Amino acid sequence: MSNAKVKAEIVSKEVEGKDAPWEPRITALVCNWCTYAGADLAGTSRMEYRPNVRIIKLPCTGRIDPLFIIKAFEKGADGVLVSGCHPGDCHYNAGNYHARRRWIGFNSLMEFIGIDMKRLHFSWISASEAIKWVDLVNDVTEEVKKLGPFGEYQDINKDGL
Amino acid sequence: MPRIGVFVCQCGNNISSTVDTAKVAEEMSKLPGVVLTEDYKFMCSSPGQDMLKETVAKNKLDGIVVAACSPHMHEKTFRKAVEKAGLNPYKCEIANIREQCSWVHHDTTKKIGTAKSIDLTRMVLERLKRNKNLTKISIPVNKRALVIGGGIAGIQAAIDIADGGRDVILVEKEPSIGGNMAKLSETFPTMDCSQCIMTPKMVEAELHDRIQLYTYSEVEKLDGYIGNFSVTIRKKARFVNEDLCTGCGDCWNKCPFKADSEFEHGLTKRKLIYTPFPQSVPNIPVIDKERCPKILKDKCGLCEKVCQPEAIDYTQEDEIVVEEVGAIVVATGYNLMDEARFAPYGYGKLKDVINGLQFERLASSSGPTGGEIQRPSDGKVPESIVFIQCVGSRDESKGVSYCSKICCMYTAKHTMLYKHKVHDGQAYVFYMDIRSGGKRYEEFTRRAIEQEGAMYLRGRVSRVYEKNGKLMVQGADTLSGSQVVIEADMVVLATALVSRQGADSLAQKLGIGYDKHKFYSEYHPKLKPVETITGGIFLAGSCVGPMDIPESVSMGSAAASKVQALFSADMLDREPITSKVREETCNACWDCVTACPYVAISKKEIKNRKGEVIRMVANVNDGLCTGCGTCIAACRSKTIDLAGYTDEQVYAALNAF
Amino acid sequence: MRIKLQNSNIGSEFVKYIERISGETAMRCYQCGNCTGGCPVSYKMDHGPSQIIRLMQIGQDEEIQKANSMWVCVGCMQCYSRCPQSVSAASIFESLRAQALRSDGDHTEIAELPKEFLKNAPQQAIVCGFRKFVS
Amino acid sequence: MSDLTKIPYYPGCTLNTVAKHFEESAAVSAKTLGFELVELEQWNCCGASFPMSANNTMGLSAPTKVLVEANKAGDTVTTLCSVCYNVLKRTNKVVKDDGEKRRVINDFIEEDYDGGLNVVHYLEILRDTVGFDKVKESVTRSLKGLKIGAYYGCMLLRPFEDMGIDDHEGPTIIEDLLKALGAEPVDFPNKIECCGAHLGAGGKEGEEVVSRLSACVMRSAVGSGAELIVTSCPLCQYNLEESQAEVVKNVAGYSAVPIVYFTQLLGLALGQADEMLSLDKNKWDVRELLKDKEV
Ligand SMILES: Cc1cc2nc3c(=O)[nH]c(=O)nc-3n(C[C@H](O)[C@H](O)[C@H](O)COP(=O)(O)OP(=O)(O)OC[C@H]3O[C@@H](n4cnc5c(N)ncnc54)[C@H](O)[C@@H]3O)c2cc1C
Ligand SMILES: Cc1cc2nc3c(=O)[nH]c(=O)nc-3n(C[C@H](O)[C@H](O)[C@H](O)COP(=O)(O)OP(=O)(O)OC[C@H]3O[C@@H](n4cnc5c(N)ncnc54)[C@H](O)[C@@H]3O)c2cc1C
Ligand code: SF4
Ligand code: SF4
Ligand code: SF4
Ligand code: SF4
Ligand code: SF4
Ligand code: SF4
Ligand code: SF4
Ligand code: SF4
Repeated sequence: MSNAKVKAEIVSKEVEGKDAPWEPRITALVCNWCTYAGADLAGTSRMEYRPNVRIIKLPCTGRIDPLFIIKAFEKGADGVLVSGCHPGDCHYNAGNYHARRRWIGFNSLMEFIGIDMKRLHFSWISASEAIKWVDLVNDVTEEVKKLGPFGEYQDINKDGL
Repeated sequence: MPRIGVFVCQCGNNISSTVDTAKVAEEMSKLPGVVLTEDYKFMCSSPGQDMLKETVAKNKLDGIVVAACSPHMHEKTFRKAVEKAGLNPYKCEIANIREQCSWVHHDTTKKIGTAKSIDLTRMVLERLKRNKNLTKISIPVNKRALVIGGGIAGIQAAIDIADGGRDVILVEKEPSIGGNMAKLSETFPTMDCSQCIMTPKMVEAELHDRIQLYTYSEVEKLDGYIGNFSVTIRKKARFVNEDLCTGCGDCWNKCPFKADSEFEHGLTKRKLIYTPFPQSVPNIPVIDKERCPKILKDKCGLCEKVCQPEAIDYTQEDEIVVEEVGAIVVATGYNLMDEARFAPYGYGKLKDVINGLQFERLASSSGPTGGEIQRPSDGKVPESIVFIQCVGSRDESKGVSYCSKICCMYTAKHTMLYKHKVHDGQAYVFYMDIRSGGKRYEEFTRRAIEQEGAMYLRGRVSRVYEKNGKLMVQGADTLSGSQVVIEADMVVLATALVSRQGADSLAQKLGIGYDKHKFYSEYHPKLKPVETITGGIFLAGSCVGPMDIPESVSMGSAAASKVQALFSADMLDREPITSKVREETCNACWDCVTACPYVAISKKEIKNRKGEVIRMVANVNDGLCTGCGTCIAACRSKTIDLAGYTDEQVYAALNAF
Repeated sequence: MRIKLQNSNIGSEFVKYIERISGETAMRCYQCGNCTGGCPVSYKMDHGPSQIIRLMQIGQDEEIQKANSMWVCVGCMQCYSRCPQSVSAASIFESLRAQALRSDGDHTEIAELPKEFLKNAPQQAIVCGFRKFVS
Repeated sequence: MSDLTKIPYYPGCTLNTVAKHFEESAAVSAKTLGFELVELEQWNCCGASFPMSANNTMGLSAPTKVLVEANKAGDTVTTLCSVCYNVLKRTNKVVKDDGEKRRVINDFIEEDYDGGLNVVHYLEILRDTVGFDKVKESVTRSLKGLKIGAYYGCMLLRPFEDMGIDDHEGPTIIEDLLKALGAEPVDFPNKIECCGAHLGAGGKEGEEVVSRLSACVMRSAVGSGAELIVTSCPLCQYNLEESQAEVVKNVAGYSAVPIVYFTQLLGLALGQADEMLSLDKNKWDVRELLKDKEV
């Protein structure tokens, strides 16, 4: 569980000032029942993970509109993480299947509008998989950090896409 | 301009040790719409709630954010509080700065925690600004209950609910109810005979006017939601007509073939038409369709010939029944771990190495030896028995990490049973710790040692092997620091209690949670121990974790009282998180209709004043809609939206990061 | 034996060193005794494997170094293969030997080994013996 | 016989000398079964023990050198001696799985080896490549009626995660081979217990341990009805023989049981001549037993 031990590094500009070293910003769209509860369990178990992620709670991954993801990037996220219940475990029976089906078509759209799929992570995390959540956040943070800030999309957008 | 209050909770040190709550409050006060902020020690305490109510009322706030623990903890608490202050409860939102911030970022300089808390609170604040007033939805409650699993926990729950005047369906997958308790000889700590206290309960369940038994049956499918479930049950073919059979036993007396008895854990045989044990409830046999030659290749047919009431029916097929219920109690119990994993102890290879339940059967007066302790290999009365505790339990590398909790007690019981039956026999127990917390439990284990002469050795056994007809048990006594070898006639393994086989697939059918050991998850381990995350489904007994009879029974009763509470009202309030259709823009493509997993969307006609249908639109049934939001993502014209999670609210939160 | 337990015993430098070179953590051991129970040579040890690990837990450096246990261990891995906590007493003993050889020199005098043995035993026994007993 | 599958073979320090009969019998049997052991062109001693402490790079270097040589010869290397097998297989795993160690060891021996080699024991070739069925078909002199105790010792089996040749608590690979040869294996409790290994080099105390542990193994096997014991390691072979010699010396009327390498029995069953198998090199000749049993 070495990942759970990583030292937190990100400090937002408000606290550290403008010259703080760059840290990726990651938006997480997660379902209320599984991943959100899994993330809670990481807290209850006092695990530690990188602080770069900001969770937005949704009832189900089925609720996730692809536009949410595009919006997140547009608003300056360097990475987006989408996670819900395991296939077959959906609190709403099948919402996550729909979500999955939708994302298949969605990949090509993303590539088309210039979003690097490496910045977008899909995962299934149940309410008991706190460790998996911790590892996911750490791994995604690490990977996005390697990719560097994601300016391209915001820039294109500024010029009016 | 909205009038919003932000309340930042310190949670004693839980939040404030890594988050500067005052700073969070200060930052929030700078945001538009925020008219006041508070930095408070314990928001959920009653002074905290009072303060919240007063502040809301006095300042005429029209929305509040509480930055505190997970909404799964106290969202309800705070919504209730603001409601009392006259605010719509859905105008209260929680920013999770404890479970998802202060507890996972251990930086005591507070930089990280504070910065993240500010972000999280701001995101929730922006979302809150777009919250609408919502009102709870009322739905009717079907006041019949389903209990799954007919062990002692399920039986207790069923009887309690039925005694409260409600109809109960009890589904048991074996041919008889009774579960594991029916196999026990005498029970700790009082040593009363298990059958003597269990059989009356089983009969009571069978004869109760309000209990309907479905034995040899399993739940196939669950639809619906709290108050309105629809359960599909498969009644497996017994090949015996339950209405005609009188339980006379002529059939099993005549059946010429035998197989290992499951109930006796292979210590003896049963016929191919059989009841699991003589006191079975119902006392109606089943035919072992895997083995009966009549079923397999149309040979024999003896039982049909001898059955006078003509109850045998070789053509019987599984039957599917659908029942409507309002609440469910899951009580599917435990299994013992498969000892095959413990090769060093020779289980499966050495005949006289047995598990705890097998010992119960040997000690039981209704068991294969009539209660005489005889070893399986040659029927000899063992002069010495070694009991090995924690087999598979507390063993991260080869078994499970947890303690099975009851085996210390039943091992002590076994030594006593042995001593009572074989006066000059010697019992040895290898233990790591004696865990006998509970009323009169410690006294019980002390009695085994001091009065009944069991020799307790603190250490684990490394291996068991056979030598000259004796079992050689080689282990350590860590208290004297020595290696110990004992020549025994029999070895009893206190193997770990594990979750029921198939527990996970049942959980998936029911939509309830389970942990990594596949034990079912309580809503909250301390404060909601019989609830699950799914409304209307409750838990009882050892399907939650290892548990003895008193606990299983308490839990059965507790679950029953939860069901009664649910049934005490005719209507049930539901969260108003449901989809709404903006009829003007709906173009009747029906994408939402196909997307909705709950079949909650139907096609509605829009008529003009003359009553002519002018167009069709989608329509959501509030009773069925669970608020999953799948339809919204499916609707290309952005016509459906989800109350409480509108597009606008989500975008506001995204924008605020 | 009487032990005066002090804060400095807990996680002593010696214990930390042994933990580092063995890659084992003494506190993982919950003293079940399985290793001692299964070890073919614990009968010959001043302290069986579980006791040595216990002595590490309470920082009794001298008692550990004094004991013959490390020299008697044959490295058969029975302790490790049955340990519920996956602790390898074998690795701990190897590290104790390494430490002892480094600080006190050889355990076996080659000259003292029986001629018969040197002549007839398979080379591997001699090579292995040298590695375990000679620095 | 030109189409023999060639399998690179690492003898280790003992097989060329004290345990020559192990090697010879394995080599002739291999040929009958369609493969050939090809000794590595260059090799050094593996160290005869896997260094278990964490800073073991020095100790791992020698076996890694062996692996490097073997890697030049093919993608598989086989051993006969259980100890060599243990050391090479575990070393290979470390090199493969532990990037840091791999780097250090490679730097030290100035090579660039990635752990890609497949280290197998001769028994595994018989089971997995040749197949015991094929072995059975090739038997010309069935060992029918011979009650044999298969002694595994430690090194072939443990630690399980690294070795994985068979169930470490209840292995059957040697018994399965013996069955293929027509013999009747007898199970005995001590078949996976240690013989005392190298402790003979550990002074008086060590000698005593070896003689006791080996005696336990012998008693256990003979007590369970074994008329013959097979081993897969020169050190086990030596320790058991020495221990039985002591009993023979001290206990009047004790009749010794032969202790042989499993490859010698394999050779016998495949119809090899006695000389090819160096049956006279064992302390107790198996031929008398064979005669008694009319094998
Ligand atoms: C050796 C031994 C000795 C013990 N001695 C004592 C003692 O002396 N005192 C004491 O207090 N406790 C004792 N216990 C513990 C006791 O057995 C349990 O506490 C008790 O049986 C738990 O009851 P339960 O109803 O939770 O589970 P169970 O008895 O396991 O009952 C569960 C029932 O659910 C059924 N079921 C499972 N899955 C399904 C499904 N999918 N659909 C329908 N039905 C299903 C099963 O067939 C079973 O009938 C002992 C346990 C052991 C192993
Ligand atoms: C040091 C310590 C640490 C603990 N830590 C934990 C822990 O970490 N986790 C955990 O799960 N449990 C813990 N516990 C156990 C926990 O405290 C108890 O399980 C729990 O408080 C029991 O609640 P209760 O309602 O049964 O009894 P109590 O908390 O004792 O409440 C009984 C109430 O009844 C009132 N009362 C008594 N007599 C009368 C009367 N005649 N008329 C009217 N009122 C009366 C009392 O004033 C009291 O308010 C701990 C206990 C101790 C001692
Ligand atoms: S509201 Fe939550 S965070 Fe605040 S004191 Fe209560 S439990 Fe702690
Ligand atoms: S003989 Fe007929 S009536 Fe009697 S128990 Fe059997 S099936 Fe029932
Ligand atoms: S038909 Fe089957 S169950 Fe009936 S008596 Fe024959 S074997 Fe037994
Ligand atoms: S209850 Fe006792 S025997 Fe059972 S696992 Fe726990 S400590 Fe071991
Ligand atoms: S939110 Fe939509 S898809 Fe989900 S249950 Fe309600 S109507 Fe159906
Ligand atoms: S998907 Fe949208 S437009 Fe199509 S029917 Fe449903 S609500 Fe109407
Ligand atoms: S077997 Fe493992 S846990 Fe048990 S005493 Fe030995 S080292 Fe400790
Ligand atoms: S490796 Fe050493 S300590 Fe472990 S069982 Fe073998 S001899 Fe005993």
